[in-house]
Amino acid sequence: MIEVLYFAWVRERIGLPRERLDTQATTVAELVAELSAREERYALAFSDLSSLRVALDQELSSFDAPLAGVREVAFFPPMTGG
Amino acid sequence: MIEVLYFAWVRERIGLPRERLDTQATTVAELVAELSAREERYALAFSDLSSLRVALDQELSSFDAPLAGVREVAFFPPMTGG
Amino acid sequence: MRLSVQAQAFDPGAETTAFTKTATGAGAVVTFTGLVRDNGGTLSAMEIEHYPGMTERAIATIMDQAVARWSLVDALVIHRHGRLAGGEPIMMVATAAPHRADAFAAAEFLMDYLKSRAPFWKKELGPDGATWVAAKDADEDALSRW
Amino acid sequence: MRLSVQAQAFDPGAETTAFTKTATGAGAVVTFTGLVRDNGGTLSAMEIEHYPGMTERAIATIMDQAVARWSLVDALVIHRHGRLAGGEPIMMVATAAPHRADAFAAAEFLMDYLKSRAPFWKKELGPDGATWVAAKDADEDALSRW
Repeated sequence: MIEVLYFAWVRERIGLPRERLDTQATTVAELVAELSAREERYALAFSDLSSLRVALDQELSSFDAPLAGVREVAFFPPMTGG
Repeated sequence: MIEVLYFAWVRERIGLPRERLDTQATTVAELVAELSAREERYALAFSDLSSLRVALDQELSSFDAPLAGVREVAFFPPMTGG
Repeated sequence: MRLSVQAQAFDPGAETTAFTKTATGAGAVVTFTGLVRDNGGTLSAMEIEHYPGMTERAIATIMDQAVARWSLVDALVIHRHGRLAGGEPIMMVATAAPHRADAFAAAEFLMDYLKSRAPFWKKELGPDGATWVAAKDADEDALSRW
Repeated sequence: MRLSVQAQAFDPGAETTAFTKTATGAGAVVTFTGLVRDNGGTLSAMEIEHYPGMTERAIATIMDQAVARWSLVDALVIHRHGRLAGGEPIMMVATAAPHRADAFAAAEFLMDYLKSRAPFWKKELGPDGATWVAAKDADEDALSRW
């Protein structure tokens, strides 16, 4: 089981802030493909990966990173703090 | 008549903060030479011009600047504000 | 070193006073305050979303780097989340160092990293509705100078 | 724009609050505060001499340049003269601009010019007597970046 979090417009497009998933995906990219295949709103949110960022267990990571041992995956647009 | 002001260690070496002078000097350098010839304390204060700055009517200037029309000359070390 | 991610408003002046008083040995204190901009007279509101947990971790990491690299006497980061009115302080950074060049460089470094590496997202609430603020290439590029 | 050359102590925090409140349209406020450094636990005092008249003129000129070059919404310079105790604020600079890069650049520019172009001279009063602070080549060199 993995916890998946969505922020900002990714959260709005998918329509929920977080969910628990049972997945066989071994990388972030596989997880994205699995989610996109599930429903249109996911496909829409993940349609342009260059405008997305991913964090694994609260550390910025990349889409080809492995998911082994990861408990929390978060998807969000580039940050705009400060 | 010209008003001559001294600041920081220039003031301390010469022993006064300001004086009014009647001078025939046409440039700052001539004024410095005139003062230095007057007394040892002036010669000491003006012994190294590279460690001195001069302002004419409250604007930073150079030692070869003309004195025509100038009412106030100030001598001081490099500034250390801020 | 103090770090606060909070919903409540804060007073940059009061924070500056407190920070300066305890910065023993410092000769230079630099502060930066980010404000909700008043766009041409129409004060816009702002909604800031963040990623609780990761936000604090990311900022603490950035602060540790700044303190070590510029030998800071002290550093402070305050960042709000939730709804903010026009003109309100969004966040502030303060740095204290023996010399001014270090205090300035560390404050700019903290700002550049907070902009692009701390998980906050701003939504502007204007007269025409709500818009997520887009990240600027310039902000990402700013990181390359450090 | 406000400029004050004064003997009285001031509170950088209170000044920051007042400055920030009136900086309408600004998205970024940067402040710099210079403090009498506490050298390894022995708080030293300081005596600051200045050239009345020229000081105000020189600072006003520098401020006009900063406001024009970085489109500042507002700028503030406060500089003390006379006797200061260890840990006390010597001076402060504040800049307000729509964007952070301008506010930072203008504050650094003001500091660099104040250091080397405003007629102030610092004398440190330590346990071994009084010493005029020597100008640093680095401070003069800093001007070349603008």
